[in-house]
Amino acid sequence: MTAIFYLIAAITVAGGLAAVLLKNLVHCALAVTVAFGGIALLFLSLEAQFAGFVQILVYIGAVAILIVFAILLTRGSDIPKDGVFSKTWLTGVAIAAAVFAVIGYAVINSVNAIPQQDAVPHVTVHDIGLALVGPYVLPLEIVALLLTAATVGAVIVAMHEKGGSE
Amino acid sequence: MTPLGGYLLVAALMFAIGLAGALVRRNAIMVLIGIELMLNSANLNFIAFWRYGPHPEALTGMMFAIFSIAVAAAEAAVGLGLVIAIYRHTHTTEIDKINRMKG
Amino acid sequence: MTLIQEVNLFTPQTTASAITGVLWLIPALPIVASGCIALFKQPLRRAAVTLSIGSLGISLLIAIAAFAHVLSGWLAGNAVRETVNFTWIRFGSSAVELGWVLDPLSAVMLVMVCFVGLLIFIYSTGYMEHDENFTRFFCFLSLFAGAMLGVVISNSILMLFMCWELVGLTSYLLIGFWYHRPSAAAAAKKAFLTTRVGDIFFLLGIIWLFAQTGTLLFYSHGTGSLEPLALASLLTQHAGLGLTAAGAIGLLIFAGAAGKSGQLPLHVWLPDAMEGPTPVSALIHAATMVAAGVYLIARVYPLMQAGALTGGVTTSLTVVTWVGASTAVFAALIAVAQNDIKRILAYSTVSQLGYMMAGLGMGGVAVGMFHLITHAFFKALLFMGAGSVIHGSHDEQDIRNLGGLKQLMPITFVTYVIGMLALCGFPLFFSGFWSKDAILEAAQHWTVARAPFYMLVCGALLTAFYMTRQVSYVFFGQYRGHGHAHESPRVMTMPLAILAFFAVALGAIGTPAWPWFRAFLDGHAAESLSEPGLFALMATSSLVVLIGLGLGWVVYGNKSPEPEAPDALQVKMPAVWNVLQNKFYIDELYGATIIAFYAWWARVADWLDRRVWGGAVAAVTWLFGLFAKFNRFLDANVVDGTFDKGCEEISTGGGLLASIQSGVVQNYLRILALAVVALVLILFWSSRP
Amino acid sequence: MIDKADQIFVLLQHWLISFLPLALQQPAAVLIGVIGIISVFPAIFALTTVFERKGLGRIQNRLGPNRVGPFGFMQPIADAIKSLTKEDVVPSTANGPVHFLAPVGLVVAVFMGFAVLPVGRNMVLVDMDAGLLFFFAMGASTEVSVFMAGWSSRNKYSLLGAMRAVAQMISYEVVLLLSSVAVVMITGSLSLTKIVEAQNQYTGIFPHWYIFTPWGLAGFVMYAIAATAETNRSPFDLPEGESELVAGYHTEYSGFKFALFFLGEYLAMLSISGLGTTLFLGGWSAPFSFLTFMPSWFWFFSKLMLSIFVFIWMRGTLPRLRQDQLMNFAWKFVLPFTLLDLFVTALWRFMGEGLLRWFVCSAILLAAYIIMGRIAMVRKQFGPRSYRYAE
Repeated sequence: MTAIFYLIAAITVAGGLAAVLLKNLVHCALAVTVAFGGIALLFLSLEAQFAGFVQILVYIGAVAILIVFAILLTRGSDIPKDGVFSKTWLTGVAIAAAVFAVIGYAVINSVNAIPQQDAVPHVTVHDIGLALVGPYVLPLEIVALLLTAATVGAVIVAMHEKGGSE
Repeated sequence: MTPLGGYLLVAALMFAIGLAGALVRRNAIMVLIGIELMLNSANLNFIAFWRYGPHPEALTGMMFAIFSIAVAAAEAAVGLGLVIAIYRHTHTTEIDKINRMKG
Repeated sequence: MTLIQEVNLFTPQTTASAITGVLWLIPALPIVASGCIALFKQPLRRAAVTLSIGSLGISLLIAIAAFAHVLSGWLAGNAVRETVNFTWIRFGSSAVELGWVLDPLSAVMLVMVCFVGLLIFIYSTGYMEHDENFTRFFCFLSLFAGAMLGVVISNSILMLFMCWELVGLTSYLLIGFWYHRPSAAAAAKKAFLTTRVGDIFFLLGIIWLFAQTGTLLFYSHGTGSLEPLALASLLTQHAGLGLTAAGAIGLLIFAGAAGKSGQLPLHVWLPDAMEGPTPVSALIHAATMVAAGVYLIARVYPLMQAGALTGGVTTSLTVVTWVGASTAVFAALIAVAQNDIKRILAYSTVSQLGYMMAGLGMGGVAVGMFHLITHAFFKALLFMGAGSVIHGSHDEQDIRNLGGLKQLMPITFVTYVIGMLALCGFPLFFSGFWSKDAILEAAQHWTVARAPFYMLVCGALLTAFYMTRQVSYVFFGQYRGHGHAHESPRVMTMPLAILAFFAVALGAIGTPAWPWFRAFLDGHAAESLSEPGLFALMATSSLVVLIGLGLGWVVYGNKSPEPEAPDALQVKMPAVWNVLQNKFYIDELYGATIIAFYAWWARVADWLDRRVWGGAVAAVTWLFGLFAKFNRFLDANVVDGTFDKGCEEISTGGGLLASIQSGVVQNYLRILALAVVALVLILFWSSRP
Repeated sequence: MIDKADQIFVLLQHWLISFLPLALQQPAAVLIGVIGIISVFPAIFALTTVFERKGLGRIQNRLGPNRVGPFGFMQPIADAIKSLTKEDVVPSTANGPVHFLAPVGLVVAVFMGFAVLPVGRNMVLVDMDAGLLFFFAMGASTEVSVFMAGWSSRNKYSLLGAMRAVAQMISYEVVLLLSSVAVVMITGSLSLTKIVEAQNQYTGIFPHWYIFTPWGLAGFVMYAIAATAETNRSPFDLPEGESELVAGYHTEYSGFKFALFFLGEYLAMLSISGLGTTLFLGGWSAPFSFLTFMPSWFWFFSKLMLSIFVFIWMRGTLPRLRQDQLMNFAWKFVLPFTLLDLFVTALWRFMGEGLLRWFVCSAILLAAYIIMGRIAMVRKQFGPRSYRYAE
């Protein structure tokens, strides 16, 4: 529990809160980018270098940009007249709070029950690569297939329907 | 509080924030953003358990996180594609207005 | 006449020569060509013509080679009869066998059909030039040629029958070629149905023959149906009415031949068949197809004359003779009073076919076949000449509207006159004289009766008369038609010239001075001139012909009557004329009897259908309808009621559940989140000690 | 002596930190490295700007800047003073915080990339195990900054320029990554120092640079194309096409913020050239074995400057592409060819030593290049532009 952890955690949570609370959708997207970056830093602080960089590459480099594109394509940067929050926002917040309360309670009560090792695991990219093409080769192939399908699907879904009733 | 507990709490908080975002925002893209936050917090849990778990050399948590990131990327692409397609039909992304199964 | 005893001079060949092995190509080539043309598009005229003429030309070459083979065998002293047989279908102990035969009869016929056919094909390219269905025409023509050649080479009566029917089919198709004309369509139907009557008898004969002899082959190394062994067994069977099985089968087969060759009771289709294009009339209804009946009799001649005691007379041959002779004079009489140029020729054909039959019946194969060959050439010539006239005078067929074409169409005129003189049997220089003379000679020597001889002489007189009438009307006097008549193109006149040459020259092979044709067909040495009474007969027939010609010229010669003026004969003998012009009212007779009977029977059947069977069906229908109504009542009130109630319940329940699925995504998410809370709580609680 | 010259900066760093207590030595070493990077590369940037302007001038048959200092070499200093003292104009409708953060984020992300570049033997700030991945992660982060700049300006040219830039960067980033993966496949490491070491061997006098293999050459060409597009340089400078979009996403920036964008773009060019040098041109290794006496950093910066010269040369020579040509080129030619290059690399890896693999790999790549080129030319997708005039 170092100062760096608190700092990063604060940045992450602030980014997440801003993403949820800000009115302008583009601001939300940028805020969520900050949250993604914070999570990546948390990964790095957990000695998971590879996962951290992948997180930056995928989330900041791709998902954030994708969200921004979607916002601009759907004119989402205009703030709607009847508010950005739904009428039942209070219920939503209450439910979210309940979830946090329950999980937090569970974590606090049970975290000490798990055996912990503090030694820094020495895992290189080489090991991860070997694991990916070794024991995890089947998930890797499935993910490859999934990404291909998702690419094709996204293209088709977003493609202009020719001769549609526009 | 152990370091693991800290990470888990942060993850829980991020999960709750993402859930709140998905529940209270009216824009479909915001719902997606909330879901992404929830996924990220789950990843954080995986990595944290990998780091402080008994067998980090097994790489299980790490692999879970990596695959989850890959799948989340695909999910984001398809989800946003859907939002755009819905927007083309209904000219809105307000999720409480999109409640019919007809385009 | 001792030819009967010498029929079996033929020595069966055990091995087939190379030419016999490929004999099947002769019919196959035109049939294949026809199939190819059928696949062509209409504009591919040149290809269609090339294919059909080329295939028939190759067939002609093979036929000539086959003829040369037979001829060389004959010259060497041993008559050739080679067969190739094979089994088509085998069931049980018996088998359906097909095969082909090469003997003098088929060789002569092959050459004739191929040659005349080829000339008519060439002629057709000119005649049909402006027809839009040109390729279809050649498709049918080729198919016909192939089928006819198949008839000629058949060694199996079944194969002969198949080709025979194919010939009938193409005849139907070609008569009805201009099917948009109602008269042509009707004529095609009439031809098909009339010949079918004869064919039914023919089929019965085939089945009887197969049942008796157990083989379909004519010649098969001693086991064929036309070979002594089978004939002997056939003679021992009695079929009632004093007939042997051989005689009865022969008569049945003759019925088929009579249908195809237009003999007396079944002749009605042939004049109507002139609705087809003229080359068709020339090829099918003058030269080849109608001759198929004669050829058939010639082919089964051993069967017909089996059991002959003296002079070659059997019951079946006597019937053939009488039918032939009466057809000859009957048709000649009708021809006198006809005005359509092709119709006159058609009745003339019927008449000449009667001559052939009579010749077969009295004189044997050679006599009948000789007239068949010569007739094929000069009648084809006449028909094509008539076609040339029609072509040149803008589709005018009524001879009263023609005239004066002597100057306008000189080549047609010269060739037509040659054909006409050959048909009349003008002495010495024309083939018709010699072939007809042979028939008359045979009739003179016939032991049964003298009447056929006189009938045939009378027919010859009438032939000369009506042909003179026709030529006078068409070629002499003034042109009475419309437009300007013109000579036909060279592609049409060239075949005319070639045929004219043969109409004259063919007589040479059958003169009593050198009768090798007879010897060739019958397979024995030539007779000499020493036959008693020969010259007297020749003089008589010449005289008869000259009288006929003179009479015709006196009545019609060189006059130019108005188109609507009554005929010269009509003025003198109106009653007779009317009978003749209405063809002895045969069509009307058939209409009043057979067709009326069928119409009545059809009405009866119709009445039965409507009242009796229809009533029964209606009753059953009503019953079922009643039953259905009952069922509907049950369904609507009992089954549906239960079902509707169940559905209502399910629908209500579904409505309750549907209110949960509001379509608002966040609702689902909310429920999900609450479920998570519940789940964690349960987990946590349950893990507590 | 040779080693001294080679390691002069390392030794300098060690000498400097030796004055500090042991606990502070490690952070100090990092700090010194950071300071080095922050000072050296902007200096190169300054030099590059003047080189570029003079080079372009030469290409266009004019003199270029020649007023400030000898031969105009003091021009960047004058420019820096000018941009620092100019008024910082922010459009009234602009989204203030985002408008401000955009250039900062860009420069920070670009500077981060230099951390893993080995500029000489033992001269790398952080020798990361996943260095290459880190570099690309940082490269990807710049896109967000570009978008921020374009969107926050509330200017349609800015927004269009930003969208074009982001689309182009995403498209070519795929190619950039995949062409680098070929190198990773051969080296078996994401660490840039290991990649350089793998190339720092000699057969006779010739080095084992990857550019001297068939797959390496093809990969380098693809990398160079993608790098040009990634840095928005001509002929792929559509996002900043003056004739269409004024200046692209930084239209509404002035003063020091504009200078930051300018700096960021040039630094991106430098870093991506440096990566290319590291991956394909042997990094700091000498081009011939007898030249190893020269310091390693000298070779690195020589190659870097050579790359930059090529960039300038291309800018002066090639005309700008159309947007559809650009995208078609990326997805229909470069990307398939890069994928094929990956396949060929695998083939190379597993065919073993010998002339055969040279022949096979070259043949496949050459055939693919010719066939794809022919198809592309026939379909007129990448053909010369045809103009239609109003009549």
